[in-house]
Amino acid sequence: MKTRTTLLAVGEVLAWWAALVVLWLMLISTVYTLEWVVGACAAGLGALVARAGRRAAVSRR
Amino acid sequence: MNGWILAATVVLAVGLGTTLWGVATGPLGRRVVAQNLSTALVCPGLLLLSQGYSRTAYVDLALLLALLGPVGTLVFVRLLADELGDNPPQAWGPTWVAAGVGTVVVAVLCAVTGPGRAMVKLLVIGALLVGGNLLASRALSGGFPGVSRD
Amino acid sequence: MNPRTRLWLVVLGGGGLAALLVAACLRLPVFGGPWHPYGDRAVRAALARHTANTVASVNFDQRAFDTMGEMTILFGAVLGCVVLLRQARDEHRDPPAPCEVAAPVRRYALIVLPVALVTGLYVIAHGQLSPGGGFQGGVVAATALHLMYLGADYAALERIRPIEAYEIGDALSASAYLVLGFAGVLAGSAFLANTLLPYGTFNMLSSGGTVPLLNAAIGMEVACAVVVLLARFLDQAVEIEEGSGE
Amino acid sequence: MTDAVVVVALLAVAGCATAAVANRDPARQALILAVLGTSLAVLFTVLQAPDVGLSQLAVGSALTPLLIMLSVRKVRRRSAHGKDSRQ
Repeated sequence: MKTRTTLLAVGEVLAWWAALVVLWLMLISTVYTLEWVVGACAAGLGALVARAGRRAAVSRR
Repeated sequence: MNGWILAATVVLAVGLGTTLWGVATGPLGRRVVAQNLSTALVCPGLLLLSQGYSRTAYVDLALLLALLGPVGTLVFVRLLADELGDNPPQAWGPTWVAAGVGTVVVAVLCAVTGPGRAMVKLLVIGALLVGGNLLASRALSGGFPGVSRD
Repeated sequence: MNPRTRLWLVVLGGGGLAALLVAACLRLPVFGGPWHPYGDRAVRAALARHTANTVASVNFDQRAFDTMGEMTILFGAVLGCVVLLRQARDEHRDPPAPCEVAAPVRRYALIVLPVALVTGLYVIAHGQLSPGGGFQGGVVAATALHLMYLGADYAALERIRPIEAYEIGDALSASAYLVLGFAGVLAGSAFLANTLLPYGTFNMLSSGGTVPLLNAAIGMEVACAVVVLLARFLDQAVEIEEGSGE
Repeated sequence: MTDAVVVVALLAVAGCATAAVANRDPARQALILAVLGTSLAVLFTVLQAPDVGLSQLAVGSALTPLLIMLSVRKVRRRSAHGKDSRQ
């Protein structure tokens, strides 16, 4: 049960991260390595906040 | 003066003119609707301007407006809930017109841009704009049951 | 001071200001003309330091000291707000009742929150390449967090926003700006001089020497400052009640 | 002829600013201020200052209305406090 919850959490964050990296790639004009690194970091932050936000919004119900 | 700037001038003149008239006069409900429509109409204008000046970087302005404009309307929906609660404003005609203008402008610009990442960016802006404004409009008109103030 | 004297003072001050403004306007270069004495020099200096966005070059390189002043103003304003809007002795906290927000609004907020956050970070990171920069991106990122208040309620916002962390972040990023300035002094040139780092390739994220770093510091400072500021306002508007506990 | 769009933006800004001054209710002023923010952003854009336009959009479209409306709510709650205990 614990493993399943962890897997779900990791999956949610990864899905958000992938979606936000794609968003970043759409926003920028030219793609190179540093852009990937910065975009991946920003998307990681966004994914963590997305999960935290969803949990905060539903947890009190 | 190229056609894009001319189109932008028309959109901005009509959009800002009507929303200014709507937001400055009349009951509170109509004013909030006009505020919502101002973002829905200015954003296509900014997109047309970016095409008219052929500066792709100006698209960022439209992106920010498409993101934050509906958020601003939701602020008013939330904090004016008491005043708006009695007779929620219904304005589906103007809302759909504004959404139509946004869709047409984004579609035309996409056709001009051609396939690529720039086109996807335009589509993202269009989706945020139209989705956000329709949602803000529905939240305004009390289309969601059970909304209460905190 | 009686109203009559006050009126005369206003007339005098306003008239002087108007006269000065009119005199200045008469000497301005013609609107839309081809002669831009400041712009030409600023663009030349920006290109020499491989900064694509001249405005970012003016803000964080040519006139970085002015930006430090602006940052200090924001910092001081937020500090003043924190002091003025604190919970007074005759007030108490009354946690608001949970608020029911319509499900579509909540879904919208939860989807747009990360999108707006990443957009804000994009605007900060590309400050020296395209329009934007630390201030604009920081405000967008901070506004994004408050979608939690619109999409759920204040308790949910408080859960994802540890306010102490933002207060520390505000102070840290403000000092980071100063440290970067003093690094210039230690490296043997002037305060906030852009001679520390290589200028890099034009139109890339790493171009412009210290411009991206100062930009990032400002972005973090503004984001944290806006969050702290709004937190005080929200506390006052939603939680803090007059009367010391009933 | 390109200046037509500048004129439109200037007129919108002047109209919004006048309307914001002419209204007395802070909530309505906040609404007009939000529209004024977008018109100012358009004006800055057509005058080729997108950086300033972005600042105006970022601050004016959501942050300023939120700050004003929160202040209005606080003031109203304070004046309602004691008369009826609607929270």
